[in-house]
Amino acid sequence: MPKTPIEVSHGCARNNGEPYVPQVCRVIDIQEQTHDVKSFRLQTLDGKRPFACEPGQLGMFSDPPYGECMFAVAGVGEDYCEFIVKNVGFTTNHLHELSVGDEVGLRGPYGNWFPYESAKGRDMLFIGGGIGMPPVRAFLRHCLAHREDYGRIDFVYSASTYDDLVCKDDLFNVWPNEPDTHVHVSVYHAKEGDGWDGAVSYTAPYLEQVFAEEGLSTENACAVLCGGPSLFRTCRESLLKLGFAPEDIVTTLEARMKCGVGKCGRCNVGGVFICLEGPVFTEAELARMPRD
Amino acid sequence: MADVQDIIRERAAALLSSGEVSAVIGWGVGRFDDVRFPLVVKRAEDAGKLVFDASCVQMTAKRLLEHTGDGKVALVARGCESRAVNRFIADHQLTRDQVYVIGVPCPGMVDPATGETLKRCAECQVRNPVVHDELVGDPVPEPKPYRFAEVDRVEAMSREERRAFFDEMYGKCIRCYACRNACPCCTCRECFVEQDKVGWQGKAFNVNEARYYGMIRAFHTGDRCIECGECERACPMGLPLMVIMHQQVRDIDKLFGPYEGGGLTDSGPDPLRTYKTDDIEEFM
Amino acid sequence: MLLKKAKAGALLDAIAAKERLFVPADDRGTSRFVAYGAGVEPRFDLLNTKLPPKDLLFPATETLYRWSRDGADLAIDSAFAETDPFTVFGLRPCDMASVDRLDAVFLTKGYVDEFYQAKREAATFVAATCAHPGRACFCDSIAASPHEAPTADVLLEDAGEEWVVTPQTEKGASAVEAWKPYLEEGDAEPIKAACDLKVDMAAVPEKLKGMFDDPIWSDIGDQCLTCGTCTFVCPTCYCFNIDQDVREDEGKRFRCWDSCMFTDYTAMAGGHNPRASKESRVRQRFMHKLTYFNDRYDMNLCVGCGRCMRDCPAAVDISLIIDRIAASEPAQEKEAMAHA
Amino acid sequence: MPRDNEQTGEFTPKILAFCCNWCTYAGADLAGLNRMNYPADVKVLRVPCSGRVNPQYVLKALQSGCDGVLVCGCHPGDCHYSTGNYYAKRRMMIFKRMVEFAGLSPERFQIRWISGSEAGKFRDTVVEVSEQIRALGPMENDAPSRAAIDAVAGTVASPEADEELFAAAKEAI
Repeated sequence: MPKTPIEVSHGCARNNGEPYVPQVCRVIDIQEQTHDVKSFRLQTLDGKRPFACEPGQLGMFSDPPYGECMFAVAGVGEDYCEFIVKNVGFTTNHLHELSVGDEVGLRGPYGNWFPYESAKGRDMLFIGGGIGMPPVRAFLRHCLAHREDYGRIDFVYSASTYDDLVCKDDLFNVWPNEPDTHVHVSVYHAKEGDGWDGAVSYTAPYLEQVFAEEGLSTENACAVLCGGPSLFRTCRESLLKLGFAPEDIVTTLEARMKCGVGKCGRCNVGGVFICLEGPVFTEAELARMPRD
Repeated sequence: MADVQDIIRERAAALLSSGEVSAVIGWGVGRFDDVRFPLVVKRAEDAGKLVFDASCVQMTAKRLLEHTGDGKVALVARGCESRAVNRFIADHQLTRDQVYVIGVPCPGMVDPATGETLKRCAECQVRNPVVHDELVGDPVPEPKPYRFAEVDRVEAMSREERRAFFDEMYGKCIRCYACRNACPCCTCRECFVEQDKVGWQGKAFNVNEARYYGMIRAFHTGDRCIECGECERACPMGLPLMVIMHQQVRDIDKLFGPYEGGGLTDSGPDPLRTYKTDDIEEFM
Repeated sequence: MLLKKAKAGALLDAIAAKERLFVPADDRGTSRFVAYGAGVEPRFDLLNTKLPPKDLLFPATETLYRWSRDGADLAIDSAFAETDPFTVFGLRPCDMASVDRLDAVFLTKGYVDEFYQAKREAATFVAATCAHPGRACFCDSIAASPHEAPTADVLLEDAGEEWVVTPQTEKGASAVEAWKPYLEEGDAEPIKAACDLKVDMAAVPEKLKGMFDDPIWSDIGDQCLTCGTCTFVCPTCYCFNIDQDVREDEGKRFRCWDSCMFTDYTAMAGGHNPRASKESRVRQRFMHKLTYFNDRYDMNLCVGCGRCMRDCPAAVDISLIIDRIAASEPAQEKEAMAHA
Repeated sequence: MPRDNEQTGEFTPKILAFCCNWCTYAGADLAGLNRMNYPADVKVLRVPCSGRVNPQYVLKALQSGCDGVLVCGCHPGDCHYSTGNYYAKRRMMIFKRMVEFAGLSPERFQIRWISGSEAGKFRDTVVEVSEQIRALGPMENDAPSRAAIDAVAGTVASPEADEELFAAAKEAI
């Protein structure tokens, strides 16, 4: 069967009235993922899901009197949107102090999404590192929800230490039990007594190792990548080395964002705005952009 | 000044081709005859692009800090630039051996817009370089003009009028930060206005935020100010920024003096970074 | 139809009696578009005001919404409001061209910015042509002609003592209808001197695509102070920041002008900054103006008004930069030469 | 932000007092122990030393809604860190002159040396500063009058533009 080419849509913006003004949402659930990562479920005040969104899209979270931050939506349920937030700065620090029942602002969804339509029928290789989990998780969950549409699913995930692994429940208990779904986890640094007896490796070499050990093929596969700058660089190189065509590597970018609607000007890579046409691009598209 | 310019070009070419310096900082000519810009020459064959005449309005010393990583850098320095070099050394931004100072006595520059002496030159106290490795041209007389006329004028106003004066000034400020970026005293790796997490500086454009920025910057640099007036010259809105600098210099002189301004030597301590146990007492 | 310049005052009074009117005028040592009223001396002889008219459509600080917190509860109120009609009288063709660019940014590509839209729809633009463009003007070789402003509602062509008045839109036609008592029948020959300064833009957007690593950026970086002057006096620079004012349990979130020249413009939470160097910020500015914007909206983001050249503290000259880009060898040829 | 007393309608200022941990804060503590009465307008912020008070804090407080700022430290010679207050003294003297030069009412920013045993002096200072600020009224009162604006105005563009500036000045502080 000839595979459909991966097509990432970049013209997905839609006007939903007032693009800058958030709706008030209530925090209905908070999970402590690691010492500095928490996940939040948000619901509108009348008990509905804040917005419908596709895997990979973004939401702007605001917590007056603190700031606004853009996050990838990590998952949606019937009546909530979920975000995973790492405590890295001023605003995220305060987001971590939220408790269930607090009200926050949320606007979105922004940006494009993962090409789940054109990826149908493929083997999926997901690669995530540290806090690069949320967008990948959203796509992975989509694939699991439509399990019959996709081939074998592999997820290579790494974090600095065992304690930094996000969504451990999903990683170790939920996803491995899904049909033909294989989760491979490594940590960069093993720590005495943290209970980790798995692989200790950086993501890129681990990816290559998993690829060889599992006998994976790039034939009819699609790779999905999200992580920090150095993981991003090394894994891109590894994937190309393993023989993935640039068209079959799907990535999601991050940038400082303010408006979310392609106006404020700061998140451009060349003539493209990450918040509007992005954040999802194929490697082939990235290669054509300036290295900004 | 034509022969001074020739010597500068000659020396720049010699210093660059001998490899003694990696760059020479001076002035180049823009598209229009009266426009000069800070020019960093890195190859001996480009030395001919350097100019020196009465239109070189910019104080170029701040460029030093961006180029000293690559080796020794030569700076064509008038009185103001040479004081900036001292300033950098005292502030531990440079060591003396990282910079080669081509000193040029300065007769004062002309404002191309008005044809009159540039304001910062009309107030200049030090026309001859205070530090140099070589001197091009003969020292010029230093008339030491009175530089506090504007301070006197504002001081004579009522409190309300002074507030109105500064409201008008800061009301026009567009917070482009040209004054900061041009200033040889503003060498913080991270300026308080960029400390977003602390949030010192609000981002809105209004007289309140501009006043906060303007006054805090003025105070941060007040006891080190070399009175080059480059902030005022660089200001695209033409704000009289030096009035608050001169006012501080005069107060420091009155209270803890004698003090004639920063950058006259390359060592501290600056007046607000030291104390005397018998300092004048105001708050008992 | 003609409007005698000497009689413009009466017309302005009449317009101002009806709606807000903005004219170019001196303002405490600078110049900008100010609200016309008693004591305002319009400066129709100024080619360019120091500050561009963009703040009439896109204010330097604009509140988006207000919020208040009461314990866990949060209330958010949009600050959007309709704008009363107003007239901008005597803006130059380059500034009118800048409005076209702002329109493209704020009104197209998926999202419509309702804050901008409200002001844009309320505005009537009366453009005045430039009989004798200034020395730093180069609009006719980059974006517009100094003698026409196709998107203005009314065009005033400078014929020396008078303007030739031509309505160009429906809004303009009804405006001119109301001006009738102040206009005279007749015709005059508009003065049309060309700009002395010319740039050759033809190959620039394409050439720039291969110049990401060109030494030009470090050369401009050496000269540039990376202050925000050029971006704030630029009539087309539209980048903005979103921030807030907090007073105890309430506050407002506003947007305000920002500059790609500032280090904190792209700094992300956690410290990574993709454009930390001066060189990369300078590159972003000129790439955005001269090629990225073309890709996206099919026009230059520079309208050749010359404000940035005039006010830059370090005399960075965009026309010289365009010249240098136009004169550069395309990247492939350079590589080929290196291999040869 | 309502700052008038709800019962009396009287203006209640907000005054921020930076108090050095070793002397003034102890003095304030002692004033409390001795059940001395002083107005609640003053909010005490404990700092390790008067030398810790960056003049930036003072201006930030005044710009963010305080009507007055008081900086207190040990008497010269008594600093717990031996020299902190000497530095503070020089800095504050120059800074105070600078903000007054820029049109701030001198009463709004004051500096005092108060030792740990001077509970009475602390009380008296707070009473005095509070009364002075009450007399001045809120920070907005520092904004210049129309007459003052006209007196220093350069080229006045338009009454409306000027009105904007005037309104901004009123609103700003």
